Amino acid sequence: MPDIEGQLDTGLAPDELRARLALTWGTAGGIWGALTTVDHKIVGRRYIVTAFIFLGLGGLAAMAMRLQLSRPEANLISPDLYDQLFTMHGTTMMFLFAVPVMEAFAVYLVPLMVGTRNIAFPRLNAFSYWVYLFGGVMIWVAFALNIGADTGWFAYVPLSGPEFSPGKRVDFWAQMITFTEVSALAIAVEVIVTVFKQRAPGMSLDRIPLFVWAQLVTSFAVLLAMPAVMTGSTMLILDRLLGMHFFNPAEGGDALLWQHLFWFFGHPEVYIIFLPATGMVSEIIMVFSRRPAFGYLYLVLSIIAVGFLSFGLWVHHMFATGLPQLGSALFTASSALIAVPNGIQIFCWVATLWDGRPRFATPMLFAIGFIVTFVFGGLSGVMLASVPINTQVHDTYFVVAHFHYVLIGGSVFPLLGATYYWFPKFSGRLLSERLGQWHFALAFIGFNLTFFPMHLLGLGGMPRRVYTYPANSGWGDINLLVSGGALLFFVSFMLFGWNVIAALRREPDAPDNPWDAPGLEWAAASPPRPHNFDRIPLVASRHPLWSDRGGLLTVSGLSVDTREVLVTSLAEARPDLRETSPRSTIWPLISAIATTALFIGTIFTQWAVVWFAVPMTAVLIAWFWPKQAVDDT
Amino acid sequence: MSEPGPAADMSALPKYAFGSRMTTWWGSILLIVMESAALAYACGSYLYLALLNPDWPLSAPPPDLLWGNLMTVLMFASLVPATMAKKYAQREDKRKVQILLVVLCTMGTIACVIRGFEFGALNVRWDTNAYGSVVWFILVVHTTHIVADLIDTFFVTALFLTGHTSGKRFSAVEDDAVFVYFVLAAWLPVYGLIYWFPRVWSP
Amino acid sequence: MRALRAAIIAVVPLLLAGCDRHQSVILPAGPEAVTLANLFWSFLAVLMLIWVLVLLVLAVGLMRSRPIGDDPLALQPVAEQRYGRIVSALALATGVIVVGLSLVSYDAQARLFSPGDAGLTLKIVGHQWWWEIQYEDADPSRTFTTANELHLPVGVPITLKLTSSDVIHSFWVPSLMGKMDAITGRENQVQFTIEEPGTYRGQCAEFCGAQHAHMAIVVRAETPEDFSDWRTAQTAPAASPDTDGEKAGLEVFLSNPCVSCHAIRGTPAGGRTGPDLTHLASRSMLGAGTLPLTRGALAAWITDPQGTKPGVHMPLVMLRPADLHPLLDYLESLE
Amino acid sequence: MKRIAIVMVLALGISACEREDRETRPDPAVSGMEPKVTLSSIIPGGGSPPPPSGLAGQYEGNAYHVSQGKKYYTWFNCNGCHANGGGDSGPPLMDDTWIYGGDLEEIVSTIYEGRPNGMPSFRGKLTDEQIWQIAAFVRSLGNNVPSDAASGRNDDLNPHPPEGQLESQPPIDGGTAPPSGQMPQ
Repeated sequence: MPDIEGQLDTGLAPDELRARLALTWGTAGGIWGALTTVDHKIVGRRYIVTAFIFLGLGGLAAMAMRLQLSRPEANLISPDLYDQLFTMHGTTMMFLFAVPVMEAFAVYLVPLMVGTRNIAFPRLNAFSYWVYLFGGVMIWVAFALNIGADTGWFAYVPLSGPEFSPGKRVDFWAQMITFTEVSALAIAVEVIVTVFKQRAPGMSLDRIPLFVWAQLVTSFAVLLAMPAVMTGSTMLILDRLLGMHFFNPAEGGDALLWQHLFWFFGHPEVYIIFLPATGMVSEIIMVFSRRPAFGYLYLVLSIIAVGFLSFGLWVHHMFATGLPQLGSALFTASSALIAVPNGIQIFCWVATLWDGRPRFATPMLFAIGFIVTFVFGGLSGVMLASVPINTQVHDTYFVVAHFHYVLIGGSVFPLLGATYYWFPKFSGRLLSERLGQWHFALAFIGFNLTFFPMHLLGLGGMPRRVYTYPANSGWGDINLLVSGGALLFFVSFMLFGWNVIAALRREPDAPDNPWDAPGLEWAAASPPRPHNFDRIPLVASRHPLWSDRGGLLTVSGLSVDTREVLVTSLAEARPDLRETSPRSTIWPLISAIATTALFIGTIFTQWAVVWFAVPMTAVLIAWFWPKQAVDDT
Repeated sequence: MSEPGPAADMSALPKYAFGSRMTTWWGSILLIVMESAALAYACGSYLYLALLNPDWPLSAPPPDLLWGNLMTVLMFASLVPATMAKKYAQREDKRKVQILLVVLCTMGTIACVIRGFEFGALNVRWDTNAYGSVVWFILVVHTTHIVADLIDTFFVTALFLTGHTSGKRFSAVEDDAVFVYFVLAAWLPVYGLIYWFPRVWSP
Repeated sequence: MRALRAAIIAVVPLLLAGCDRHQSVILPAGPEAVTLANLFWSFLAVLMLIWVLVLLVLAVGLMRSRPIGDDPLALQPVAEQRYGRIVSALALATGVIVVGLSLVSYDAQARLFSPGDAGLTLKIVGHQWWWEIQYEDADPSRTFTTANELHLPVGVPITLKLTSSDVIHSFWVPSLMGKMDAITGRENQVQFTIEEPGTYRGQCAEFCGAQHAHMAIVVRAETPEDFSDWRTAQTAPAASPDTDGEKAGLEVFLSNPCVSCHAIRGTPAGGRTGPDLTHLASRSMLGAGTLPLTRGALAAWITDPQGTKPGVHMPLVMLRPADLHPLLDYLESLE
Repeated sequence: MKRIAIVMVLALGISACEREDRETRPDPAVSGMEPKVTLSSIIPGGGSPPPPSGLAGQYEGNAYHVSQGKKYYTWFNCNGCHANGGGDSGPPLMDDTWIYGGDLEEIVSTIYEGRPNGMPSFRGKLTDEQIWQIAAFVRSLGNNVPSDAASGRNDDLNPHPPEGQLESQPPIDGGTAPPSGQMPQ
């Protein structure tokens, strides 16, 4: 069958090339365009904005809890509502904010950083966003209707099982897991294939930016860890809905099976959130120290090592469950050993800062704040790895303090730094540096005021997840301090929101590469055009924009009428194929709606699987069926 | 940034290929990795519960072997058309691929029927006890793979029978064959666990 | 390390001013808790030292003066090699330190958790949201059940067998020992010894539902003689009512739903789903540490349990107003 | 699509409000000493059924109340005579025939007052709230409560599938006390 070749870009004048590519890759205007787009930048931007909205909601839940806890024996919030609040807080922050926002950055940035025109499987990408959105909206609507889960983000059975959690609250939670995991798994596949096969020619494995490495390892961790919690949550739903017995000790089941499945996912989950953040820190420290990140190979190997080791630690969440002592001790060692690759990363960053010429712009401030807080949290994590110490501080505010140090210090600070850093690329506008520094100062002080005293509360015996505490416990003053700190921290985020809104109201004025950064994403326009690059760059070094100051080498010979991406070989990125990339389509959205109907239906009846399987299949066939006379899917 | 002219011309590159050169192949492989992980967790849960309960398989007799054995035979048999389909797809032999796809569809449909009998031969209900829950769970997880593979095969067959046989479609046939291999590879541990483990296991 | 410990021990009680319950990890009252606290201090000293060193290096690195230049790619190979050696050495040091800490931890773990002389054995059953305590003895007449308040002799090894009647709870009295979960369908064991007589508070440490916050346990450590007296008193059936008020109170108890859930040994009341009230008045707290056991609190608890501890399984029992005081009289007589 | 979603959400919300409420502190003014329904008006073989109390939805449609009832059913030894609903010395509760009526109010009345041939009166032994909750659970044994409010399995030996999966048995009058329950008292 003869292939219709279409117009090639060879020999086109720059202006015409740009115009024709923008037409081919562009997204139509209006609602239809918005619903059908498969542009990774638009989907990624939506992901980021949605995730930050969920951050706000989770933050509001936290503020409500801090209000209740600011004094002893307060009666502002009933225990029933408090339990829903802390469940929503944890669930939102982990499943609807932290993981998605990291993946959102990957969706937006990875194709730009590896120099391609769209992410691999862009329709799957659009689908994953819709599924994520619907899942997140579902769980919050459920909360608003008093069907909010109330058994914690860990949902331990038997408490979350059919006997002790009547109603549909936990079912909504378990299905929310399915939604978010489906979307996370989809993105993991896209990111891996994009990194493996769509890198610009010449970007061999040792030239991949560190952020991309981090996202690649994260995606593999997602691929292997998320199925564990999906298995668990499916079992939970089956126990609740069909009366099955996975977790019923009287019929041969076991409550700890849930904990094993949950933490086999749950601990890698922490690193799924943390590894992309290390990638962000590497990029920021490199750019603002004005030198290549020290120890590229050390850093890459550390990232991979952390990814592997993260699957060998889950039992340290279960030291108080009475597992065999020797087994527990081995997990002490493995948990402590992950300090080595993490330590190497820290040392490499410090070496980069030491040797470089640091510039203290806002992203850099957040990166430094990251080192200070993350090292602290990591070290208290070494304490938690010790079985005896763990039996004392497990499930107290000491642990709350610890994981907020590693999650906020270790992930949110880098994320905020990354937002300041890449905001000009996303929007064409720079965020205000003055507001940014205020934001950092308030966030850093507020964060430490909130979470440092929690260590003391934990040592003073205050358990987690209590909706109140006795007046004579002596915890009141510290809790008031914590609540005050939390308010300050919250205000810092409002300042950030104001900074973003104010910037978006200005005219776009950011140059393509405002920080003089070396990565390919800065070779694209700010914000990037629909096709990202007029011509696909030819990469000859690890820091292309630093080494090729005269301008990047590029390749030609791709179609301008059809969406084509350059597929390259895995290791050395030698050009291999010109694959077609899908156009805009409505089917991902319709599939996501069908999926949503199926998932929500199963909360109420097992037959929903049967009812909705048929429309699901039909929709998927419609999705994949070739639409054009010219085969271009 | 001023740009020097293009340094290399890509227009001679092909638009599709077979195997690991294609992005879709990698997509299928990663899907398989993910599904293998899920199946591994299900099987791990089975072993966990089996080690916990001294009287495994609790009160139930082990599943009857007939249908499980038939299924194993059928799976191995399906390797033949799958491998041939892969070979002829790489040669872009439309006629032979069409025939082999129809054969694969038929075998997949028979597999679904056998699977129905397998559920009947488990000798335990899903809500009888934890053993029943976990064997049903594993078998359903594997059934979703069979069904997904069957739908995919039907889809590709429909494409080939309606004239959508441009080059890239042959690559889809190859991906489908890879998925057939996976369904077999996933079946062997499941088969051993469900049918043979309760027969040979004594704590 | 000693100075650090002294400083924190001096500061924390200030911060925890008014805490009269000794529910603290760093105020140990027995050899096991001391081992735990010492392990904690050792880790803290080593790890804080590392943190301070990292921050110092970072600060120096950020502030030191450096040559001027603008090409980010102009690296000095000699310096790079030196950094490489330093980073490798530090990585090795990190490995040595964490392995060392793991060994120290394992040493403590082996001492703390290896089964020793059983001594006094108790069975503790977690309920939503109270603790059932069964004192076991080879002589059945010496076994009895109580709730939420644990009397233990000092200087004797104690073995607690933990399980749960509903969801997972976690038994934790920080001044005595680390926590251990009470899990449905399993039995866990924890052993410790108390050295100082006194009152030690603990509470459930695994989220167990609406009233997880109000599931405290009080440990009263006594001399073996006092403990023996207490135990003898507890094995006896309830005091029979003396005054008219107390007699009327027993009648109120028996003719109201109270009797369906609570047992009072020596009376027809034999309910088993709520705490045993045979010697209620010998305890110091009500509702698993929710209220102090005073006449006023008892009245509040009985007339409005759901206002005090929303979700608790103690239902709202509509007593006639005239019945309350006799009931209180009777319950207060249950020494 | 948005509109459909809103309608779906509203529909969900209306059913959710009743199902998910966890009212642990009944209003004392409502839950007085006296029963809320005319409990003594049923005369076997005649008389008019009691007027509906309007509380059926509040209890039967509420997952928390039904599950509390399920708990109390064992705590207060209902299973001692009625087994797990299949009946023993007491009549079965999972079938469709009801000697003294199978509506919620009628079951409440039966528990409250007791019945001849062995059913004791739980007046003064249980609170009104508990009786309503137990009655709601008993209704779920015949699958006569909304299926999304019915309880799931227990973490225990389970003699039958969860109530929501049982065959629906709309109550009709009839049945007799089992022979073992008819022995002279």
